Amino acid sequence: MNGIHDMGGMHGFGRVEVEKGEPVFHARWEARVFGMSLLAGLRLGANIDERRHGLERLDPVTYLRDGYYGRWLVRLEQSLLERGVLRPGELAGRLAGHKAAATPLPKLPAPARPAEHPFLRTVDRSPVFRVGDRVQTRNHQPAGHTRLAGYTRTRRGVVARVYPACVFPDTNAHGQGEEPQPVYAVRFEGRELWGESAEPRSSVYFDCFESYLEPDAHA
Amino acid sequence: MNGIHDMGGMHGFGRVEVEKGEPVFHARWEARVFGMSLLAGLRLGANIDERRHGLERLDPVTYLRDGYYGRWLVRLEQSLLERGVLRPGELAGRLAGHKAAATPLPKLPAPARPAEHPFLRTVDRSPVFRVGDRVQTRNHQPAGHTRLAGYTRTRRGVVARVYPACVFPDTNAHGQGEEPQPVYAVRFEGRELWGESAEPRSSVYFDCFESYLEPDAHA
Amino acid sequence: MSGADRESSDPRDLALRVEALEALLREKGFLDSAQVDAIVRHYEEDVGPLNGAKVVARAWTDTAYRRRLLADGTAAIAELGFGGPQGEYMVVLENTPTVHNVVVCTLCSCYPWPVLGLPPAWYKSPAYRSRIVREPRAVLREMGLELPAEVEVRVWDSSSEVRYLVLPERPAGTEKLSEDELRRLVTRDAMIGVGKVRVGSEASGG
Amino acid sequence: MSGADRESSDPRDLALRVEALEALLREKGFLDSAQVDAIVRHYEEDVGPLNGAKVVARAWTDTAYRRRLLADGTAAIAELGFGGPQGEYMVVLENTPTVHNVVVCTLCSCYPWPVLGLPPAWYKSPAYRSRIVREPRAVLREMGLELPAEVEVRVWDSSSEVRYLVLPERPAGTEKLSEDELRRLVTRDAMIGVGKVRVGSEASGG
Repeated sequence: MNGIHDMGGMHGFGRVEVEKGEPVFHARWEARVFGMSLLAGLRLGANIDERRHGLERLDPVTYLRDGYYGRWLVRLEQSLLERGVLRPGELAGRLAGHKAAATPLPKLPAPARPAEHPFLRTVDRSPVFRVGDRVQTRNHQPAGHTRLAGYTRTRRGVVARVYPACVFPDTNAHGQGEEPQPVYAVRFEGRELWGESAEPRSSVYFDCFESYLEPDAHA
Repeated sequence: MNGIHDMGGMHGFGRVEVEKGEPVFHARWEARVFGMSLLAGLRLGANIDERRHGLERLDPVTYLRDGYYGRWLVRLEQSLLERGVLRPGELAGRLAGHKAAATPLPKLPAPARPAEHPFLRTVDRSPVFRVGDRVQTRNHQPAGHTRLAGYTRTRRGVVARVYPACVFPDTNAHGQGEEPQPVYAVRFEGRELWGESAEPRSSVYFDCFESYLEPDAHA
Repeated sequence: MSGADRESSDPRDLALRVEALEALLREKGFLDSAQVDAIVRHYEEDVGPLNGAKVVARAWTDTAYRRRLLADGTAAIAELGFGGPQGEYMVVLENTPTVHNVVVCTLCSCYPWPVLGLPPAWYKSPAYRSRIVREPRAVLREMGLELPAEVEVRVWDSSSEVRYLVLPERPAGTEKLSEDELRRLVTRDAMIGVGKVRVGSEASGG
Repeated sequence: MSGADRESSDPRDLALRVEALEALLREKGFLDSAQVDAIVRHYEEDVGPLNGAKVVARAWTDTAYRRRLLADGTAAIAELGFGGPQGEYMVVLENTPTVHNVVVCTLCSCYPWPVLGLPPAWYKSPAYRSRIVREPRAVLREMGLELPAEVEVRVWDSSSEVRYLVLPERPAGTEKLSEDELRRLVTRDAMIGVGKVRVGSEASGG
């Protein structure tokens, strides 16, 4: 999806502010949200692509306003609601001081047996592209999850590295299977991405799933 | 600039909500901001491109959160501060209940004599493109103001209408002259803009200043 | 530029802030509240979709006017007395049984004020601005207009100072109506292109 | 999904909300607060840029290890005992006098946890995510690193599950230092690529 999370190349977010001290967590609640999210992920069995897509679907003001762990909190509540672990209104009731006991847990599916590797898969075909191949990214802009960023769409580049086959986020986020496929680090020249506004001698290496690519028609 | 205002084609903003009644203004403050903004524009002589750019430069959360007239209010305050009509802290002081008299107005330049037309200009050359010409938009993404939307950048289309020469927003917003040039309504097929996710039999007509265009290299 | 110094977008705070701002500007002699009143009254009372409806009804009943309107929107609209800010270069788009036009401004919220008044909230919303260019049929369907698959949909993004007005199709069964009666059928939504003119549904706000 | 039902992002409200949420989940038997404690402690105390610094110092002092590290980052990093979530496929990028690498994740905030710990706030900020790909030299300059014009800058956007670690240049004048002394020079920023390793500036948080 072309969401607010897809912010590579956007203007308007000001300077990069480096804070003093840089604590791992800025408040206890951030740490608890982090820990609870990891546990809930294991217990509920949501895959990482589903979880990333959960963040992308936050409304844009929430996404920008709430910060990293604030977004995790919204997503955590949402996934607990979706699986029935939390009942609608249950948390609000607690916050309003109601003394009702916590509702019992629904029957949760047994955690799936973890795959041998979280995302690497063996496929019985060779990668379509090789290092040095000129490629272009497709005009791929689904309403659902994708890891092809807007700023790299329909751009021309050169394959710099070939990685093993990985689970494909675009399908895996939507329960449509793993569709494992090779991933390529593709080098895009700054000029190709940003036109005349590009800085000299700059490039971006972007990891592209094979489905995102086609041969460069004009190379 | 690739700002939050450049939202054509974005996902994640939900359904189009049509309200009941649809008042012109939803509160007295909206009406006052509208009226004051029009008057301030006349009095301060800011051109429409500068004023639009003032909205684009709002930080993205403010832009999304404050709504149309909320954005106008931030811009109005900002332009009054920039011209010295408001002093820093003066409005906050009033709101905090301070009784200080309003500071006197700075010397404001006399309003410029209005041009014969707000944006049409006579130029002594013919348009480069004609109806039916295949064109493509440049990879034009300046940090400053532009009216080439991100979703139409580097896309191929056909000139549908040729309009007279108009003031060029990209320069006019920055005090860099009017650079008048023809404007073209260019037809872009949905498929060209949105790839496979496009709806059938849909197209977008986008008004392109001549500088945004070049002949379609692959037509 | 940042809005960070104003932390609240609470309507009550905004009302107080705007009141204080106007008082300051008045005391400074920068503006006269009566001038603000006059502008507000003009856009609340004098300008609105009724102007556009007059243009449309005339075009439906006067072939020569229709021709002039499609050839030079600004001049033909001026014949009826309408023009001014945000309407200085008008282009009229004709809907037909095979082509449906709809208007947006994705980059801000440009809109032909002299013929339609100030834009409704949904026209200015991120949802409309972001979606109508990408999925016009889906958005129109949500807004109550189902376009047949064979109809071509053209979205006009008002990215220059050109302002667009849609000339809707005259509905069947209105052959006997007067220009005045026709005018009352024409809705604002039909002139933006998110609706059609229908017999029996008198124009209200939408 | 929407965050609209939670109107406040006030830190005090968030603290109360998260406390209530954890209590509910504990009462339901969904989680054990001790497990949460353990995860938090692990990422606050056990995992951090010191791990990455060990990898870098080893690569600076052991040519065969450096070769293995650049050929198969995951395996070479595992030799030192590091691995796990967000570090399951590691690629190490070598900075040289002519090529400077810097890492980002524009789409979320992917980061190699096992070698660098959890990311700092600026790495997760819209400013860094949006700008480093478009204007890396300007961002690095703001962060205190002026790259000579003749140095090529490569930005690696972590859009897949591959995680990148920058192997910074070993600074001149460190020939006599031990691996342990070198390790203490290596900063997290240098391993992201927004800084260089310098003699005399011991690694702190940044």
